[in-house]
Amino acid sequence: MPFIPHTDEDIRQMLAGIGVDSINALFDEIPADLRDPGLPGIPAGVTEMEISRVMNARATGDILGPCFLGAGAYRHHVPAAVWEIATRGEYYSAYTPYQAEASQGTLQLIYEYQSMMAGLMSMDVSNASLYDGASALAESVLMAVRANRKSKSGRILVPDTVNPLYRDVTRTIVGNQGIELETVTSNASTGALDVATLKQWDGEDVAALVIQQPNWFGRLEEAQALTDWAQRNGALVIAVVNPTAMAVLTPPGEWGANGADIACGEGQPLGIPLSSGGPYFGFMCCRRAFVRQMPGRIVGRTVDLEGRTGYTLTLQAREQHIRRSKATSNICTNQGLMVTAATMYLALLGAEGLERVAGHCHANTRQLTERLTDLKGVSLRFEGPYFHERVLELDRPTEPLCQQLASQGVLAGYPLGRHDKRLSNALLVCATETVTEADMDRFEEALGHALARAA
Amino acid sequence: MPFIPHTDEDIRQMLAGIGVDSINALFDEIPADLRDPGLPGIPAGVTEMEISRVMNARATGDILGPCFLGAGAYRHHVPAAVWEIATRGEYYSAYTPYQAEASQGTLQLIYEYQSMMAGLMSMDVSNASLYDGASALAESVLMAVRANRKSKSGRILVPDTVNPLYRDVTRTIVGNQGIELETVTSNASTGALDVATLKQWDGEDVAALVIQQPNWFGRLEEAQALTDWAQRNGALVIAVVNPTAMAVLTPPGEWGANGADIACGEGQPLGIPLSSGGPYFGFMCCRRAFVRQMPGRIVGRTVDLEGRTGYTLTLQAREQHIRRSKATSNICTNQGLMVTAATMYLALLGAEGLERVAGHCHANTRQLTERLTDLKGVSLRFEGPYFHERVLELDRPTEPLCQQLASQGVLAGYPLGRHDKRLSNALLVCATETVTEADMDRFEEALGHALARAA
Amino acid sequence: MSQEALIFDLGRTGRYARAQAPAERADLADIPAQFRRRQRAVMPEVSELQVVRHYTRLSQKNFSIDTNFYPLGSCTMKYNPRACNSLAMLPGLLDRHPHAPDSTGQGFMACMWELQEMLAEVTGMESVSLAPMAGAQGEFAGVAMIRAYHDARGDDARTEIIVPDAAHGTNPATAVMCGYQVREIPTDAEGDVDMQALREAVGPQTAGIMLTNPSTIGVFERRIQEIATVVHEAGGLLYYDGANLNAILGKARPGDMGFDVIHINLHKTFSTPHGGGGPGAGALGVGERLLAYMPIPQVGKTGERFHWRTDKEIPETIGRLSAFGGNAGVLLRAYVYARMLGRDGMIRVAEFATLNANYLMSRLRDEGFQVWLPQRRASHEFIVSLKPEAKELGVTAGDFAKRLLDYGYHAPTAYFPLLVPECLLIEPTETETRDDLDGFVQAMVAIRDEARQDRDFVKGAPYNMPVRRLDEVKAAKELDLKWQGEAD
Amino acid sequence: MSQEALIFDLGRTGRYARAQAPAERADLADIPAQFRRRQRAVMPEVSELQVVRHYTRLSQKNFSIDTNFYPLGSCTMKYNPRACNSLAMLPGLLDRHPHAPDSTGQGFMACMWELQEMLAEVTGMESVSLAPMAGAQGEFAGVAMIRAYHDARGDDARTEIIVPDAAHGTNPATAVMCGYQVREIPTDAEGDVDMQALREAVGPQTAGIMLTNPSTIGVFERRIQEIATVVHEAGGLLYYDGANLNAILGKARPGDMGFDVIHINLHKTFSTPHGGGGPGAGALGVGERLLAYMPIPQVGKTGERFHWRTDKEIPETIGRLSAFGGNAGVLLRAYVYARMLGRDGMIRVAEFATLNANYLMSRLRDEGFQVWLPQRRASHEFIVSLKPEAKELGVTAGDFAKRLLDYGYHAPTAYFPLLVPECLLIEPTETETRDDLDGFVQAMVAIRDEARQDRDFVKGAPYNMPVRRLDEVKAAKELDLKWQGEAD
Ligand SMILES: Cc1ncc(COP(=O)(O)O)c(C=O)c1O
Ligand SMILES: Cc1ncc(COP(=O)(O)O)c(C=O)c1O
Repeated sequence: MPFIPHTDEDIRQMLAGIGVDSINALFDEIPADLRDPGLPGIPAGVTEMEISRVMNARATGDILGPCFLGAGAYRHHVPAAVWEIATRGEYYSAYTPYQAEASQGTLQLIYEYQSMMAGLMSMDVSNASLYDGASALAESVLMAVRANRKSKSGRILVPDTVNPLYRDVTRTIVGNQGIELETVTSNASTGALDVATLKQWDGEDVAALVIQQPNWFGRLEEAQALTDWAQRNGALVIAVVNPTAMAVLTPPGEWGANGADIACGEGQPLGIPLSSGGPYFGFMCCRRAFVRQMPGRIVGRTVDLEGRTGYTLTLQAREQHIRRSKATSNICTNQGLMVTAATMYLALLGAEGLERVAGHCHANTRQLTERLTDLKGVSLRFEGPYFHERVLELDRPTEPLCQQLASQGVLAGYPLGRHDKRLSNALLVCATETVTEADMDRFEEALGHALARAA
Repeated sequence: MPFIPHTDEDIRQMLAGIGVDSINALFDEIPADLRDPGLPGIPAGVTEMEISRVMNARATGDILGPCFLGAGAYRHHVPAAVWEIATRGEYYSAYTPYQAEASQGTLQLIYEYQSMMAGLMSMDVSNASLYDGASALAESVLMAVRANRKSKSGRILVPDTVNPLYRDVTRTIVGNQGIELETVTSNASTGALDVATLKQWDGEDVAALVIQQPNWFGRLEEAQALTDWAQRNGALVIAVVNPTAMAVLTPPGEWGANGADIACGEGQPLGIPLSSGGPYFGFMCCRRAFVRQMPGRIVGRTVDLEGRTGYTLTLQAREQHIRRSKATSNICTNQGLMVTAATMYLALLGAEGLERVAGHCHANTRQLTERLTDLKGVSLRFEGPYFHERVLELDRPTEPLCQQLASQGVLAGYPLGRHDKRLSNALLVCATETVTEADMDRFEEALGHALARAA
Repeated sequence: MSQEALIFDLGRTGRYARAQAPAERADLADIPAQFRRRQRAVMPEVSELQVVRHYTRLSQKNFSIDTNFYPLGSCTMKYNPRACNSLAMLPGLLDRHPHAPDSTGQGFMACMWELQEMLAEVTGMESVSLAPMAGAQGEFAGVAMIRAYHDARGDDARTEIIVPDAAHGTNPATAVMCGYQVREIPTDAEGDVDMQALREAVGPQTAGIMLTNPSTIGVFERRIQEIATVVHEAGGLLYYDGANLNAILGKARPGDMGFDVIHINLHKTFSTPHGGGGPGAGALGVGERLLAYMPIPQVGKTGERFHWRTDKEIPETIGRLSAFGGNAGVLLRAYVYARMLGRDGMIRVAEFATLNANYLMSRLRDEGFQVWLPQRRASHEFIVSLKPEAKELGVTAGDFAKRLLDYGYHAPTAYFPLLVPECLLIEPTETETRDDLDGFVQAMVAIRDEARQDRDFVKGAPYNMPVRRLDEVKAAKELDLKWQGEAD
Repeated sequence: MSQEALIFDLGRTGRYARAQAPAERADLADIPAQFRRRQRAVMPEVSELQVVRHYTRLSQKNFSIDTNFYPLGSCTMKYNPRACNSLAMLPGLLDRHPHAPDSTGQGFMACMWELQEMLAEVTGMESVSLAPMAGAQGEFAGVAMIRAYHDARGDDARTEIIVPDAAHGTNPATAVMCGYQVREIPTDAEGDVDMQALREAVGPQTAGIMLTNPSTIGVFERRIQEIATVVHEAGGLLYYDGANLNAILGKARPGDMGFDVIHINLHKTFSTPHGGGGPGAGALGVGERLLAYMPIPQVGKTGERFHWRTDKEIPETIGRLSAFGGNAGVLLRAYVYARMLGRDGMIRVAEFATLNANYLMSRLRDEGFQVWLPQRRASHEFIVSLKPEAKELGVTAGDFAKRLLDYGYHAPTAYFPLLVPECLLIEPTETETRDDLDGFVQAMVAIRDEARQDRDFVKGAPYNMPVRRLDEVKAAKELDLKWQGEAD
């Protein structure tokens, strides 16, 4: 019983206080045939020293070399201060700030987070997080259907330039509510949407259009024109964006004449470690008019009995613990600690720092792809503006190639054939600010060698 | 200027406030020929990301396999809680608790530390730490000379079973004050002192006798008889002990009829990582009668204006900042954070936990040496009671052998020939509670292979 | 404690933590101007020390397990072992890209696979998925699987999910997200499901029932096997909301009770931290009937190798719940915790959580507080109703809650479950000492004494917190949800 | 804030953190009874959560850089970058045994060697040793080397070390530890060493002089070159106490001033943490004359390989100062810090530390406080004398110090240096913002106003700390230095 403080004496006295002879007696309401299964399949407990040895061995097996993989999760520098402070017990081991007076630390921090996120997205309001980028898109779709009172169709246009994993998750989550996800096909030679393609929905009842910026192929979409088209047609615009990119790209709040209606995405690039895919956090911002349709927690500033500033959860009537079956979502526990870290990350970097990070990501990706396309058998699949990912076309299938390079310690990129057979020879590469010249040398050399062999 | 917050506007306004045009003007009192050396030899600054990459690479080069090295520093399990809490900013970035009211955290902790250390040593009082075990012995020698009012000789008996590095440090530190360190020779076949050897000093003026328990060879000294001999002869007894061992061995306060007068040693085994040799901490306890002769900081319990319990530095008149040239030592900064960690370590383990750790160290060492002495070419150099180190005698010089095993990832032990040519074939081995059967297998196999080859 | 300015108000134009970003700006001129941001984002402009100081100071304004007894009912606020954190944050684990080939992540995947196995054993379910990112997402996945099951059988008349009135809000909200209507059934006077009502509620329209057991009223549902029979016979399936699993860990298993699918809040029973609101993990346990619909991905094992099972292996899957495989870092913490507990430890968790709850309940009852359902055993939690105090003294459960903060205790869950008036749902957990429980009893008694002396004093609490009671109405009416540039 | 019981008082017989020790007791019967402990040690008996909670709560009772402005003169309380901590604690570095062969520690040793090189460059010394574990041990080593130098020349008439009256207490204490007598010389009205007195003090009995420059009075010793000449001509050597190096880092070098040996408090200028009292590191810089006597060990480089230089390479060494090579973990932090600063950063440290000090000095002077030596430039610190306030209002420097705590500012160093009455030695450091300096000025002004209104109120400070003013006399008279088993 590693974390149980009771001494034999405690147990005796407590049982006497309760008036039973044994702890087992406290379970006497459980039907006898259900009681005490024994758990033969669970191994015996180990000490912290023993599990440390196991974990150290397993962690070492996972150590990796240069990383050119992005596709929704990005290796960025995470300042040491971020996690040293985020894991302080007062943040780490607190619950959701239901008792506001005893949770001002977390509450003020979330208010600051909401301010930063709204600032970065140039949107009116932000919530306090959703699970991840993909589920945030799903929640955005549900929210758009609720918020778009004019639309009756529950029809959502989702371009094929939206991360296919996000599309999968959205389908899982909204599928049971009669919402229809309709695919918009991108231009196969640019890897981006043509505004003209949307003409086919002119005048039709569409609840919302999703726009991912930068898109799944790393390309920049014509967000301005797409937004204007959608809003002219009575559809809301749901932006799915990379937050690092927003330091240098037009933020959703400034798309088109009126700005996007909902902005969401994956918060991982903001100080969250890759950690095999989670925990990350989904962010969501919206127009002020829609705030009562927003899922998730929201913190507001107010005053106390003595007029001092304080912070509290607000608009709780949207949430499941108050509204139950009429809530905007079933979400309860969110990704609080990740937001704690992201808030510190953003505070450290500021606009200037984030612009520099974004700038180096772009410059490194440019340099990398220029170098790689000089190799025989490598070309650029899609031309046109990009942020920090680009698609290369190789002379052979990329899936086995990636396996091969991984065994040499290079994470070469994402094989796009996984989601589209026509892209079997395509590789999505990414170079963040963490990539060095030496890393690129290593990639170039390894790829060059691999391609020199017969396909 | 990575950690300087000033904006250009700040600088302008501050210079205007001071009434100078430039920052450089503030240095105008420095003679011109000394000013602005330029520092061509210092490399340009790097970002946190860049230095992280450097340090990660360098740290990886240092990763090591099983460790059978002790000889004054011991690999123990360090509970995760210890350093997660010790590195909280409030402990990590505070100064010495001069302003008691704003430092109650550190002060109460030190009071608790003093209580635990006194408890473990069974001594009256403890100070708040010295630099390390070796310098603590040096300070103990100085203290003994001050405290032993009856002795005029400044003569200290130091057995050759005391860690030779401690003897070196003591010589460095006390050498300039006319203190004489006289060597007591141990029994060459038992690796411990014979009480009879001390007869030669019967009736002579000796300020103190040093007793290390367990001694440099891992052997247990007859501390009881040695203490009685010394105190009968008017000499004080300075105990140098391993704190883990004191959980199961007779503590200095219970040596002989009256207990040791001063107990000191290396605190590293109590939750401090090996970290290439430091920072560790020296501990020191003494008889209550000698507390005013003790060097280093001491915390006392007292009350505040309202009668509430509080803690403060006390007996500061012993210290250099008050007493200057008449101080008990020049020590100022000590090893506070290490004591912070050790206090948590001791609180977690308690007497029961520490006894278990000590017990497993002993049992593992027993098992290891039984296994190794079964190998051809290996025997036990010294028989007799031991704690967690023992000396093996091999059929060839151990220095090159250790190098060889290290290159196979096994830290085989300490080659005693470094300090005594007669022990060139001797190896001091240690197995703490962290050593597993698999580690022992690996050691046995590697040593067996090495010895199978011609010497 | 002094007020802490907003991080924005500490800033000065042009300041940032210079060690944290590249030393120079990069050239972005090749991105056409139409795509580029015109106006710099509103963001703090502060130094690294300012950030460290600000967020260190803010942290001190929180109650947390690491600083306070935190008997928040239904939330299982027990000690989060520090090793779980440090081992999950080993550099080799932190730095692993989710798309990295399985071959590079065998160590990580071994942990996940073993965790699946242990959770299946301790819950009595056939198979476990670690995909859901919190309890509510586990509920979603479970109910979606129930729906997939009925759909697969062409049984599309099943439009209702039955939920007891004591249920947590996520249960009905989840049912709706899965396209179901919610049918509420009452709790009987003994705290069990009203069997009569249940029998009346079930029928061909019943897709399933969502149950928490022990329930949120803090008692074990004694007729659980009968309930299972009734629902199954009506063609419905049973969902187990595992928020209260801590109460019966190793003592009884949902799988044995007849549940078809369950979630486990690893951030409760398996002690991963709540992090001021998350992240959690809502591992799913699945019975025979629903195996075909498991969410993806799941870790599979072939020989000694681990791999991700996707829709190729689970073609009827309800699909993916997150872009990657769930909250891996949380799962690693749960794994470390589970390994440290081991078989005996898990059983003892339930035993001592139950011991602490029953002891605290008996102490409060002895002090004259009205325990809800005094004739029942408490599970790992129990309810005190302060209706008598509200009536006689005019102080509410909310007032007690606020005043407890002044005594250094986090308040229990107040006003939930909804069916008990003026209730406090109290869950001490197994990691607290008897002395701390006794201290809590003393505080409750002292507050009642205070209320007898001076009602308004208690109603004005808290006094020792960073702020006094906050104006929540103003917060909701005059929405102030972000910094707008003015000084605070 | 409530009082925190002693950890001992939280205990119950038989309790301990079970995850932290082997699951079973081992057999010790083979150790003869005469060597074995008879009675169990007095030790806390608490759970892991109790330890975490107790020490987390205690931590909140400290002021620290991470929570407060901390302008403690002579202590250089600047931001300790968090990366220095996390990078020094990488598992590969933490786990390295000090006796492990050099071949396994080349990465660590590379850091040490580069740190030696950088420190030599920035101080203008020939060679650097990282062995001393704090400033005072650096002093010891330096003066011991001076002694070794004279001894080697058979010059045994040199029995005195000259120390200015403004010197830190460690200076005279060190001289005595090295077997010297201390000769104190006065400071002149301008804050410089009294040259006349110096000339009178030097002679064949002079072993050397210990100087801090800038001095502890906060000004640069302008005639340092002349001092060097006087001392050297008398046959003495010059020791530089580097506690104030932050003031001139990269702007002027002790080696160029004529010093023969210096120490650098890496826990000040190179921002390694003070840790509530340590550990520090007192790296030594050594000039030509003393190279032969360097303490051991030191990192040497041959080709691309690093090794430890011992007495084999430095046969005349003064010897070893610690069992191993010094406070390696502290040195790693200093290395990371030095690399992040780089050349320009180091220079800017001095520039901005000086800017902040002079700005704060001018602001306080403008507010009517008596700045000591107003005609001089402040270095990185300066002195305010509250003698006028003590005389007119009856509040002392100590009273101001305590009341500042209530305002959230750690007090400056009070009553040091000894020669200035009612003094506060104020060192803001370069990492604080102008806004924080302005806040400090406001607090000083406010306290003076309070004193004018109600002297006793200020004399009763602090009010907002965990305790009120403590009875130090009682502490020293009725010594209570450890827990004796009674309840608190
Ligand atoms: C009974 C019950 N069910 C479900 C949930 C929802 O779990 P989560 O917050 O992890 O989404 C909770 C959490 O508070 C709960 O107490
Ligand atoms: C001027 C001066 N010299 C020497 C020292 C002693 O340094 P340390 O505390 O590192 O031993 C100090 C430390 O406060 C100091 O301020």
